[in-house]
Amino acid sequence: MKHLLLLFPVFLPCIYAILYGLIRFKGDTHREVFIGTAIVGNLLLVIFMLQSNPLPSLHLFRLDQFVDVYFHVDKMGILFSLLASTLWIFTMFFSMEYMTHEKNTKRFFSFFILNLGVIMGIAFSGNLFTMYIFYELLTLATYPLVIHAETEDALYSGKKYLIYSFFGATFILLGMILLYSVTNDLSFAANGIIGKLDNYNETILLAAYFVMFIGFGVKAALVPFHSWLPSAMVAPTPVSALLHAVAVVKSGIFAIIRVSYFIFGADILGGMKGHLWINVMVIFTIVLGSLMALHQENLKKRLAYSTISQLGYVLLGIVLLNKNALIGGLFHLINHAVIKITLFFIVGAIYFTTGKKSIHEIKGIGREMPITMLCFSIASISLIGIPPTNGFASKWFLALGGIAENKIFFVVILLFSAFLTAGYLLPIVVTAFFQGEERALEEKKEPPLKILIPIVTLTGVIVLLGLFPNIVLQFIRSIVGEII
Amino acid sequence: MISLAMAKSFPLLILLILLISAFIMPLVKNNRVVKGISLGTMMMAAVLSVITMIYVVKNGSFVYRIGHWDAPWGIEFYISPMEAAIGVLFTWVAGLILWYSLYSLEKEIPSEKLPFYYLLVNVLIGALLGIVYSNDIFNCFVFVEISTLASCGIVVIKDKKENIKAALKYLILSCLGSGLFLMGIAFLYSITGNLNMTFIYKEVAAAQYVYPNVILISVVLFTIGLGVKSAMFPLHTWLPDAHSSAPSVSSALLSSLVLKGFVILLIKILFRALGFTLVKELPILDLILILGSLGMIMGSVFAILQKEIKRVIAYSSVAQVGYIFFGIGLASELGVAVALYHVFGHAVTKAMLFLTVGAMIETTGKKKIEDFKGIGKEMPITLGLFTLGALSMVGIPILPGFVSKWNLALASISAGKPILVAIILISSILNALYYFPVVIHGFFGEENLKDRVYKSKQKPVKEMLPVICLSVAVLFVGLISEPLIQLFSLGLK
Amino acid sequence: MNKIILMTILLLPMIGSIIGYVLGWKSREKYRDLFNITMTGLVFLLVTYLYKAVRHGTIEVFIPDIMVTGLYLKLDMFRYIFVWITCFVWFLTTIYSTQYLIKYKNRNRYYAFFMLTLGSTIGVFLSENILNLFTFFEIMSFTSYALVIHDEDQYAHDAGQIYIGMAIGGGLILLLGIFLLFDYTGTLNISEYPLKMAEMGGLKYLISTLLLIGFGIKASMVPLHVWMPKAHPAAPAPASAVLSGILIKTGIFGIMILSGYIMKDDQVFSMILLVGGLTNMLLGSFLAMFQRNIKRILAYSSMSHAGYILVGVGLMGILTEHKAVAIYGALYHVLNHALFKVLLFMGAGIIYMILHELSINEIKGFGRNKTLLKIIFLVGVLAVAGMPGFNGFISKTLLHEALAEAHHQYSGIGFTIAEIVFTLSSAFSLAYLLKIFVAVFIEKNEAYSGQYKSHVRAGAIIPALIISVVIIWIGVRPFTVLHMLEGAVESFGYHGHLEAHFYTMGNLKATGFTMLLGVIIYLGFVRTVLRRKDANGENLYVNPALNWFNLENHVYIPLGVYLFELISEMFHFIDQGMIRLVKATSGWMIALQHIEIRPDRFQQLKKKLEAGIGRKPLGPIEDIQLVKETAELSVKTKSYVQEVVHDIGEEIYSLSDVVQRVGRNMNTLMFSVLSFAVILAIALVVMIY
Amino acid sequence: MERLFINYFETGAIILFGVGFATLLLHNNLIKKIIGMNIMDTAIFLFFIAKGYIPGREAPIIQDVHKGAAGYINPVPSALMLTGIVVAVSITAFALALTIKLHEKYGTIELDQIMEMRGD
Repeated sequence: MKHLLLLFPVFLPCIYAILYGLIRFKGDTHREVFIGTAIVGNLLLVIFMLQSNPLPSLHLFRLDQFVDVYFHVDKMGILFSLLASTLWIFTMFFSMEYMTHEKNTKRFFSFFILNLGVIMGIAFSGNLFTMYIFYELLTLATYPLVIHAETEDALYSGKKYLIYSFFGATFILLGMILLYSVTNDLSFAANGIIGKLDNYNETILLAAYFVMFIGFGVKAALVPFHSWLPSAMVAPTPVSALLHAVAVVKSGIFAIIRVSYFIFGADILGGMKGHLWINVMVIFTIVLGSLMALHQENLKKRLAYSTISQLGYVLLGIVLLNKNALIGGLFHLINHAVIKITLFFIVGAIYFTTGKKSIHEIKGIGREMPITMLCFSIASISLIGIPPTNGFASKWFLALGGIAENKIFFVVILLFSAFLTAGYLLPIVVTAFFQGEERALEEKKEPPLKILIPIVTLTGVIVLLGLFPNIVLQFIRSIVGEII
Repeated sequence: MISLAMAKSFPLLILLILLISAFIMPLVKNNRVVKGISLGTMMMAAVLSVITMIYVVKNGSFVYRIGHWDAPWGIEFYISPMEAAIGVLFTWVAGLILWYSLYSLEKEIPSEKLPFYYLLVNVLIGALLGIVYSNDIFNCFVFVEISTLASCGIVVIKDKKENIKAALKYLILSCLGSGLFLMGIAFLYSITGNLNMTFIYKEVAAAQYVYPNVILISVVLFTIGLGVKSAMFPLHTWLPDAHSSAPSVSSALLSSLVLKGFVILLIKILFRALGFTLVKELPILDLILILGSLGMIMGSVFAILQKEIKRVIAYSSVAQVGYIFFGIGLASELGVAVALYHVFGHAVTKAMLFLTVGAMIETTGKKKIEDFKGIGKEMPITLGLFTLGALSMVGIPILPGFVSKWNLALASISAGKPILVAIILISSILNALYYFPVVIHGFFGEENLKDRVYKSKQKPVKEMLPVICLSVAVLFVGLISEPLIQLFSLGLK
Repeated sequence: MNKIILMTILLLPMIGSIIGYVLGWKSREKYRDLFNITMTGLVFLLVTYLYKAVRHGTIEVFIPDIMVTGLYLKLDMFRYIFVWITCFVWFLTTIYSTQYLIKYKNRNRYYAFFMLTLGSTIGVFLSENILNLFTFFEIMSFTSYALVIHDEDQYAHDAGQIYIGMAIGGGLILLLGIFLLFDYTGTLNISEYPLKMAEMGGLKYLISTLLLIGFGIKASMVPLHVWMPKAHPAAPAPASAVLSGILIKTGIFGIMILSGYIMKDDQVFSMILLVGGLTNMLLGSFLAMFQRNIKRILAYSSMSHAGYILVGVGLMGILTEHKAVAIYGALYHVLNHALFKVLLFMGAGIIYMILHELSINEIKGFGRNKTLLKIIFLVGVLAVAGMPGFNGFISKTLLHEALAEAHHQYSGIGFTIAEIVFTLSSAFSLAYLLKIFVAVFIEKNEAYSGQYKSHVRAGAIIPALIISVVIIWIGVRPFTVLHMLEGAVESFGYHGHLEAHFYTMGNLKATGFTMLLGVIIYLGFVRTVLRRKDANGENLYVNPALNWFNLENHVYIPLGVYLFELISEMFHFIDQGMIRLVKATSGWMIALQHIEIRPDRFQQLKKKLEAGIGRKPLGPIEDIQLVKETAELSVKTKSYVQEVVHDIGEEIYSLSDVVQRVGRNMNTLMFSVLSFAVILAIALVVMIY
Repeated sequence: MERLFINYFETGAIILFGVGFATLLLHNNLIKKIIGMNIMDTAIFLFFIAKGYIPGREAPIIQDVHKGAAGYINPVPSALMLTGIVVAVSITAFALALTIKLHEKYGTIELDQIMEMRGD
């Protein structure tokens, strides 16, 4: 019976979302309480569910080996689900305030809650098929958020997003077909399911992996399939923050992890020798992201390109196929989520309080919003990977993984990109703090508390993760220990 | 159980009910009564077909002699699970479409023609079921002709210029098709001396070495003849005109059922009369495969170029029929079973699409795609249902469209032609290209939604209920995909 | 207990920085200044207190589970010297700052970062774990950045950009080195490296090169020094003082660790260091002569003195028997340089505080009547020049002795040159110092006679005084410090103490010669070549070096810019690649559609038709006949004709029209039947053959 | 070649089919098209019946004595074609009806002219 519990975090948000759409709220307080209950409740549910032992798993319905909606909780899923539900809470607070500036809040929050359910679905999927379904749903459910402004620009970006996503989905489908024709099984197992087969057609497998990597890579903003991400910046800031931090791009990464380590398995992949092109793409992703970020004037776009680059790090951690690299990759998955969401919140806060969007406008804003910009500085430094922040911790492992593969080249790329990262983030800090006219009366213009508190808390998390990474690292190590 | 034992005679009973009741209708003055008769008979047929289905699944295939003459002289019905399932599909979908027509048909055709319309529909469905059930080729031919006439009838009933034009084109091409079909029968008869498929199967095994060319020619004639009627790719030219100009109820019937009847007949001839082993050796399946693939791609390409929404959906039918031929052409049991499954999936989905589009055209009075921007606000339920259908067509998991694509892909890999997977995927992308813009512009867009009033044009839920039922059917067909495919591969043996 | 004190030393400045910031917020600046002085004083006292404990044994603190690899601090004698001098100098500069910054903006921020820099610098010196070292190193770079750009003018921002850019770049190269180091040795603890590295082959040179670049940037090694002459003058004087006096030492510290522990006195590596040191020494002092900004001169001087220390470090590895001399020399010079450079910067700061001007052309003669300032500055000058009786003399002598030992041991032309360079750069040192001193304190200038005296405040002058006293004290009693250094030398694995005699005839003679040379260079070069009379007949210094080949402007920037542009272009292309591909394809498709099909014929037809409207057209074509007839009917039909004409022109004008036509025709019955026939025929033919 | 002459019924049927098809394809006039269609149908009937005809046998009508199975032609094709003719006739009728309708709407039964008048 407790296995049924598993369904709640996945489907409850969907019900909440529908309810939210139906109920007419008397006042803002009611509304906010409802949203709060939904999202915080979900986190509690997840935590409560994880208490049970053994971890629940459930075949929701099963037609055959293939059509089998199967939920299964494992550590990887726990990691992802906790990350998502936690960050969702922060975003919720943030958007409650932020969205007062935007219209159509009702639709926004409906889909906002709905997406949480979808993400939970992805996290707890027990096989590729289930994951694929939720993955597609994610595309559809995030689309209204992306085009929230409904301007021509937004619609164009939304179209781009959809087209890219569906191309990706097609690739994934192709990969699934190829894979299924070899394995007849798509369920996730800790060391991959291919290893259990007696004989298999390596060419088809390689093709399947490659195609799926590209397919999921579209969501993970793999170059050259990334350009939807910068354009999706037209969305309201909380959406961008979520898109970048957890919801979309990370689900792409998560799916790639699932495919790489839970379907194929590190040994098989390592033996297939088809990694050259994937590595090239990943490296291009890293470098391109940071280089292009340097050229962006718009703060959000800059961060968007930065995301591309940082996702490249995570992908690198995945494709290097060794323990250290994967630890680094997974840790960076978390770190980047926390850092990037903070950065986006801050950019959003700047926009919210002052209406400024690009770098040259924010001269001296550090004097008006010292706390906010201090948080920005800390997050930036962390993203660059300067110790003792968490960004460094993950890069440390990534680099070790890179060297262990005897490919010092990766490390050089990592560091080069870190340098570029400094190049595009520090000028913002410098402009904010050290430039601009000094005004006689510096009145503080910190954003409202609902925005400020998430920012400060997340910054605290960044610092804590940097100083005491071992709590999380321990958990990641145990995941990695199981799958490599 | 007595009722189940009686089920053997049900197929004939269904036919009789439909055909006889059809000719009562013109005699009745009151349109409401006509509607009642039509729907009532269809429901009866539906119930009976379900009982037959249950019987067949329990007891296996059976042969029913009409007039108690033994084959090869007498005509017999051969009911295997496949036929029974298709029968259920036809009656139920037709029933739902008729249900929908109760509320909408009068807005499209003059009310004095209503009895004739229902007459034609009953005849059409009866003839289609006849094609499906009958085990006698010539009997099938007669039913084919009847259904052709009836379907031309339900196209032309709107009495507009383009309807007549379209119907004439349809008629002439159909007639060519039936001519070839009859010729095919002649060839087959000349070497086997039989018209009963079971007997042909027995004879042809011996005859194939003596008259290889004759078999080839007859197979080509069958394929092309039936191909014209079921809109195989380059022979589809009649379809967009006919389907788009007809009343939407007719379009739904034509697209979802009529095309499928001929496909089923082709499958029966190829795999039952001639037999799997024989047909596998013939190059005809490659031809079908090529034409099917072409249809999958070109149908979608043409659909993208269209401006009228009904034409888009009509061309989409061409593409979807391409899938069916693709499955047949794979020359594997799975392929054919999936083709049959796609008959199922496409029937329910396409019916739903045509009906929703019909509703949209009915309330707005517009036809062009660009006129439907922002329609999602005015008719959220309708467009929502349309979206479901579109998703199925594009291939979103669980929905039938996905299941058939998936299995077709697997079948093509196991048939040693993995490159065909690319065709399937390209075709689904193309599908997305013409379905999604409708949905997106319907639901979103600031400019699109300006001045639209929420639910202002929504039809009452009562009237949309049949479509909702169809949407449930879509989901249902998606969910029971596995048993269905198994059932079909069982029926082929 | 000692461990707690050690942690306190590290954390106190960091905590103090925050508290000070908050204090200053409430605009109680007095309290904040007092608090900061107390803080640094307290740290200094604590460090001094630890001296005894460190003499007896090293203090180690290990805190696992934080900062990825844990925090591993260690205080032995070697590190103690660095820490002590840092705290000492910082304490004095903090006092000095309270005076110096009194009219500056953003004081609060300055103090916060000043204290943070102190904390991180101490952190660098205390780290045993090389990753911790790197961590503090980076923090230091960032916090000191805020000090460099404190003025927030264009010059400061430019300097800061180069500073932070090179610091981060260097840091990353350093990190790469550390990665490799860790990967091949499996440890991060510095004291474990000597054993592990011994087994490594050629790779250790790669690692050491990377680390050397990383540390070398901070130590302003040629050719990585470009940031320094810009950044040091940009900062406020107390900040420049610690930048020059202490922060350079973090780089030196790293290089010492690299040479002494990681490479374990590798000959090749030491040779590189020696050559690098000599280059630094010569280039720094040579370029210093040309400068006119006092702080810039001092910055180049720092570069030169970093060279001295590097020479000492290099000799450490080269010498086999008398290593100790080199180590003593290097460490001693670390100490001394910190003292006298800070002193000189303080002096320069006092001048700046009053005049807001640093060019010696402007301020010449300023100090003629300011005796105290003059004395203090003189002490600094003499100490730098290495005059006997001042601390510079002691360490220079030691270094020189080490060099002589090396010469003695290997006796090659190389070492002869090295000695010449050593002497020459000492002479240059004297020359550029004389340049400042004579110009500022001896020459006459009517503008500054007498006034401004009252501006020199106690808060600024007292720290300088203290340092001058220490300088002289060390110069007079060198062995006190040598005693202190003994423990440090032991950290490198050498025992026994040095029996050196500083005030011998030979040393004095050598010094005298150097001094003489310096004076000659001053008189013969600096005063004659670099001084020109301007239009008003005043003697002004010029700087011909400004137009010389400049690493930064002629190599790094163009290279960087071009490379950056190139890569950016490439990636721009990739960035838009997908979309461009799609757009280009669709563009081609459109172009294809508009390919003109026999336009001439239809154009002609069109023209004819157009001409035909309104008047009697001629022509055999039926259409035209038709047009003619209709055209004559009415004006209404005229427009219709125009439409027809338009249609004909448009309809068959391009490929897309043709396609459209074909599409329309495909829908006709005729075509359907035809296609039917064709398919049937094809199928039959294919089947049967 | 020889076989074509031996099976002259079939050959004739095919030729007739070709004639019908050409009529259908090439003529613009709808009535002519329908005639072509009919010719094709007839060709097929001929073909089918020829399959059942055995030279030198009688029609399967028992007169006087029953000659046994060897005495008569195969009656099945003939019977089938009766049905076929009925079907063909009904289709022809329907097609003609449509033609009349077209003439009402367009005022012509020339197909190319009808196609020209698109839309309304």
